[in-house]
Amino acid sequence: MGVTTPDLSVQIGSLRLANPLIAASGCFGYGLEYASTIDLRTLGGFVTKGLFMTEREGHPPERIVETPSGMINAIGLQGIGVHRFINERLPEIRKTGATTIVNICGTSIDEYAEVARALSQAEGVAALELNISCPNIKEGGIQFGCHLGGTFDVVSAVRKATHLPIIPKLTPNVTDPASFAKASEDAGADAVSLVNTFLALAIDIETRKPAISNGMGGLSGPAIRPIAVRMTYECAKAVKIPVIGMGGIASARDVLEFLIAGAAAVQVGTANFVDPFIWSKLLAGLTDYLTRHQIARVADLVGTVDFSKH
Amino acid sequence: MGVTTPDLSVQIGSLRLANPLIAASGCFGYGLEYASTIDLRTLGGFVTKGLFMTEREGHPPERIVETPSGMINAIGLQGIGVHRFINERLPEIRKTGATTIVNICGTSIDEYAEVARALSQAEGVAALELNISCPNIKEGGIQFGCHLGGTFDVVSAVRKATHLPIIPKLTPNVTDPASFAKASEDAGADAVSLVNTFLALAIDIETRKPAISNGMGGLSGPAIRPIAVRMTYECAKAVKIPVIGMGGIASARDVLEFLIAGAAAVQVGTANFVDPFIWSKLLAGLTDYLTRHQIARVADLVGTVDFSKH
Amino acid sequence: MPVDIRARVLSNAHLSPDYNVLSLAAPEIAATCQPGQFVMVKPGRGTDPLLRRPFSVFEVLRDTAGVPTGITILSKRIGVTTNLLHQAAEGDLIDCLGPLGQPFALVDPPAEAWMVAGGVGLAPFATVLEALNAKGTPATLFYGARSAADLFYLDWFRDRGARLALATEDGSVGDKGRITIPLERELTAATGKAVTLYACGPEPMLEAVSNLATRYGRRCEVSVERIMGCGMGGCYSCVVPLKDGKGGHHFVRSCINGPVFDGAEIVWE
Amino acid sequence: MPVDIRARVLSNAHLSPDYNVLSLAAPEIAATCQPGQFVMVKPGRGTDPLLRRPFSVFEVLRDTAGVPTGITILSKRIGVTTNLLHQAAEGDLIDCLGPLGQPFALVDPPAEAWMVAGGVGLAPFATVLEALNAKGTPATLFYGARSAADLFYLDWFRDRGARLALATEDGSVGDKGRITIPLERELTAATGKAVTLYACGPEPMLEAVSNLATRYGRRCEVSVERIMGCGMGGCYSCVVPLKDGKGGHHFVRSCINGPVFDGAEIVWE
Ligand SMILES: Cc1cc2nc3c(=O)[nH]c(=O)nc-3n(C[C@H](O)[C@H](O)[C@H](O)COP(=O)(O)OP(=O)(O)OC[C@H]3O[C@@H](n4cnc5c(N)ncnc54)[C@H](O)[C@@H]3O)c2cc1C
Ligand SMILES: Cc1cc2nc3c(=O)[nH]c(=O)nc-3n(C[C@H](O)[C@H](O)[C@H](O)COP(=O)(O)OP(=O)(O)OC[C@H]3O[C@@H](n4cnc5c(N)ncnc54)[C@H](O)[C@@H]3O)c2cc1C
Ligand SMILES: Cc1cc2nc3c(=O)[nH]c(=O)nc-3n(C[C@H](O)[C@H](O)[C@H](O)COP(=O)(O)O)c2cc1C
Ligand SMILES: Cc1cc2nc3c(=O)[nH]c(=O)nc-3n(C[C@H](O)[C@H](O)[C@H](O)COP(=O)(O)O)c2cc1C
Ligand code: FES
Ligand code: FES
Repeated sequence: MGVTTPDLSVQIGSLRLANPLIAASGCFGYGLEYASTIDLRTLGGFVTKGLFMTEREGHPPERIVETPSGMINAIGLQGIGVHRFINERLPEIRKTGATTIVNICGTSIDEYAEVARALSQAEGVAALELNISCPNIKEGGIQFGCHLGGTFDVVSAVRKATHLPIIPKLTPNVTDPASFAKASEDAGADAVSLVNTFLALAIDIETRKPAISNGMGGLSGPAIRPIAVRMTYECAKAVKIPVIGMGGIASARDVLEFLIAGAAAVQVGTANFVDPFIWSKLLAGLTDYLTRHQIARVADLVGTVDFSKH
Repeated sequence: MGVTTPDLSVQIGSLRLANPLIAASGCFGYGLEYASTIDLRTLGGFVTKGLFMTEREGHPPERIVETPSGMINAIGLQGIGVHRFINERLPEIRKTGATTIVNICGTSIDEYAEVARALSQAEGVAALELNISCPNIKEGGIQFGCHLGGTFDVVSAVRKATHLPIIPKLTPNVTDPASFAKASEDAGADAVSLVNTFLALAIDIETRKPAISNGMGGLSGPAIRPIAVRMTYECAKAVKIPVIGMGGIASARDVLEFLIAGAAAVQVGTANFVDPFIWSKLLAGLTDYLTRHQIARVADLVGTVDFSKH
Repeated sequence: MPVDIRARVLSNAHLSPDYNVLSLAAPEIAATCQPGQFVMVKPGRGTDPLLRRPFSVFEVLRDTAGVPTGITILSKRIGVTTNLLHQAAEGDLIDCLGPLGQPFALVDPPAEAWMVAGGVGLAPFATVLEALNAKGTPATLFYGARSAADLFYLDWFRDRGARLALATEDGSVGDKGRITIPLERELTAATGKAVTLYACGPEPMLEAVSNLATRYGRRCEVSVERIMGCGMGGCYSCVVPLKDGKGGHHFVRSCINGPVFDGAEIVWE
Repeated sequence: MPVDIRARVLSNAHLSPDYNVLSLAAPEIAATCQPGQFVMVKPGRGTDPLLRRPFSVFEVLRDTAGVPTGITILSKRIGVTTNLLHQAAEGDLIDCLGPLGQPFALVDPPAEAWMVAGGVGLAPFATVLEALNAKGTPATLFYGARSAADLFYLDWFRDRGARLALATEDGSVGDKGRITIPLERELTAATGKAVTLYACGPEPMLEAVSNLATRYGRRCEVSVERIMGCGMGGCYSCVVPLKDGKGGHHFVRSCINGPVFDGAEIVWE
């Protein structure tokens, strides 16, 4: 059939990724945790755990609980802060050759901008993902992510603070995520990513206490995939910048579902816990599908969902 | 220990239910479908499939697709209309002795009121559930359920049209379901129920078409339970009227989780498909738990979740 | 009245890499089920898969005294549940709700019954044949599949007196092509005989058979296969468009009003 | 470097209604694992359960030539995964990721090693004893459980030269009460001896043992049990509060920095 190997590379703003598979924030440590088991260069990229300016302790255990086809977490953004990250982790990460996206947090617009500035001066940061959607901390994050004005302001401020590609990460806990994608685009974002976790609650019926110490937490995993695919579709329709889709991806089929729905690239979180060797399987499945369907470039598949009636 | 059989009855407005277990709308036909397999009087009640003034065809198949620990449906509110319901079904339903809650729909506020009036004159209707949250039809329903003003107006109009207890059914596809519970309370609702299904999308990667004919549909089943429990908790905190919780209940443990979160009663939908004999198991599990914990009345358990840190 | 049985797997016979026959201990279902009825099956615990799946009752198992003890299911692997059924081992427990649905209305002699099966659509016809034999109604099985290796239980049907007419897409056995080829030939020849058709298989086959039947003035009952969420009339997922007599259609739940319908009533899409 | 093996179940020995020992073919894990390391296990396909669960490597299996061929797991039934492990049958496939975590640092003779196990906390000590024996380090197993029927593998440990000190809550064997009763008695008596403690069991036991060790000036390594989402350092669910030297604590991931910690470092809650 004369089909050559499909072109898996994707473009996210000025950033070119080798393929559309990105390890999601909070599910891949600082990357180094997985450097001994997989070659990080085979990923499109990875996103670090969320970083504030300073160190954070996170919530006390229990921090996770399994739910049907999913899990709730309230880690509370435990992290080493941006300076220790730059000094203690980044040099080692650079050696792996990984494409490194840093997930940044803030309790104020200024902190977001400050973190962005610090990282812009460091070597080896490919892009910034703006966590304005973590349901697990009271101050910061979600307060910007659940209000259109807040989203616009944070993205604008970070846009001024950095030349790096910026990717606001949107919450699914709103009526209309697409309007937040639009606000992000208007404020100068290079792409948006979604979904962060769904605010959720599990109760231990014997103790009548929440199953995790923080009370509520964020739901991730295959359970949420159908909602995440819907939101990815809606956002991709609403904006011209690339949309990075995620939520419950656990197989090449799922990757393809998001791409067809409109995602230019995808992130994988929870499934990496279940199978840290999933990446080569996803890549193989993706390549196989494109080859079988004679699709030359993964980009040609993006957003091709056909909503005409059967 | 001298513990007597726990009192399972619950009060929803002026309506007293024998127990807190209600079969959810759209998951139990018009009740009669299950009258040959279970004694409908053993349920707290059941909710009919959604009814408009007139008959509706619904969407063409495929109407459902399974997803991880859940399912997406877009039935499109196929129904026989309120007059055929009253004439052809209600007499038979009355014979079963079931507590019958009718789920009502409308494409306009007037239609909701008209349907409510028609049913108020019929014999054997215990309460009305106002479906302002069906994600599967374009006209009506969700347009009221996603705007506070719309919710208030529909509930007010129906309040004027009927003496029956009215239970607006809330959508989870909004940022803050509790504000909709509050608007419902303010407009004179006797209770609220939630959640209806989450707007969702599954794509067949081979055809690149949505897996169900309508395109998007509503996600139900155990997958959504952690989000539904959270929303039930939030609504119960926000209003004084009873909250009827649902979303993914599939065991007595799940019933208890909703009650502890704040639900005065619960509905069970998808799990009834998996096991139409689930009701006696739920009742037994509930009774067993109350007995074991020496809780005299199910009402004493409602909303007792303890959010103090561990 | 359907019952729910946690049925023990008595045996699992693999007919091919994709087809298997599962024997299940379910006396209460076996005792009352009629030809064309189905069961809703859930192998394994938990939420993956979540929903039950519909399967025709293939055979009714009986002990030496003739008392019904269980049923078999003829399953073709196409996804998660059928995979689990393929792998099931003796002693496994499988939830089995049934019997469900409306059975075939079988003709009495001297009328003849022609069964038309496509692929796994063979499943309802073992019990149909037994019921026909009990009536003394002459039976023919038209049975089509991809190739000879995908035709199962031929001896079973032959031994019980069914006349066989086969077709395979690759021509390895019987007519080359669709089962409608031998069917149309015999319909043409069968003028004067009272014949009723009973069909089960892929929808395009059902449509073709139903249209042939209409053309030749025969009654044809078809058993349709729709995605079913509950099997009890609760979910409205399994609907089939039936003619409403005004040139339109209305949707009817195939789990309680079918799966067997008069082919002439269906609006084929 | 951990590997992921789809391990075949070689056998499943039921020790009691709740305890079983599962033998798994996993040469690559057996070859490199060290005493105190664990594996992340997922029985069955699909999303129910979704996440893997951590289990200590109990024994390392070897062929007649001494080449490692697999591992065993000592499992106590408490939920969905341990239930599936209890029911697993020969030939079943179980995903097994490992070896993971930091092993115990075992002392050399003439120092003595005292292992302290509570309930299923026995699991790491079979491989610990083998490693101690290889060094020639004298070993004692303090082992407590609810009652005599819940004490397993006593002969196994005895046959391999471990001295046993037992305690049961109902007094059916050994001291009546907690394992800290014989432990404290012997600590009191053992002045002059070089002794290191290795403990695994419920957290209150670990705390008690660790406090005893501090009181008697002994080093004590404890293997903690936290809910683990990944076992690889990815999720930050498994953290343990370690002393930060300023009177506070910092959270450390027990999957990669543990599960074995110096008991004196932990902030017991
Ligand atoms: C009344 C009735 C009787 C049936 N009898 C038999 C029988 O005797 N033997 C047998 O092997 N099968 C029978 N079927 C079909 C059987 O129900 C499906 O093969 C089964 O539901 C597939 O489940 P799965 O989990 O293996 O596949 P899934 O993983 O659910 O689906 C795999 C793929 O097949 C498609 N699919 C799922 N269900 C159907 C269906 N009903 N028709 C067509 N495509 C479908 C899905 O959309 C998906 O693309 C019957 C169906 C009906 C309605
Ligand atoms: C490093 C390590 C080694 C372990 N080694 C063994 C071993 O060798 N043998 C063995 O039987 N067990 C061992 N465990 C404990 C084992 O991981 C849990 O019993 C298991 O995860 C329970 O899974 P489940 O699906 O059966 O229970 P679930 O259904 O997940 O949970 C049932 C109940 O137990 C609670 N629970 C879940 N996990 C734990 C846990 N880790 N500690 C305390 N409570 C929990 C849950 O909150 C829930 O209330 C070890 C744990 C760790 C961290
Ligand atoms: C344990 C855990 C920790 C997470 N931490 C972060 C984080 O620090 N920053 C962030 O933006 N998202 C975080 N997330 C969200 C994920 O990046 C992702 O958006 C979400 O889990 C959905 O994808 P999944 O279903 O593939 O896991 C976390 C998720 C999990 C499960
Ligand atoms: C097939 C199907 C049809 C439904 N039809 C209706 C309906 O007509 N009116 C309504 O208010 N809710 C309808 N629902 C929503 C359910 O009543 C319920 O809110 C939802 O399914 C969540 O509960 P569950 O997870 O227990 O199914 C339907 C749900 C399903 C699965
Ligand atoms: S399968 Fe549910 S109504 Fe027919
Ligand atoms: S279990 Fe995931 S970080 Fe330790």
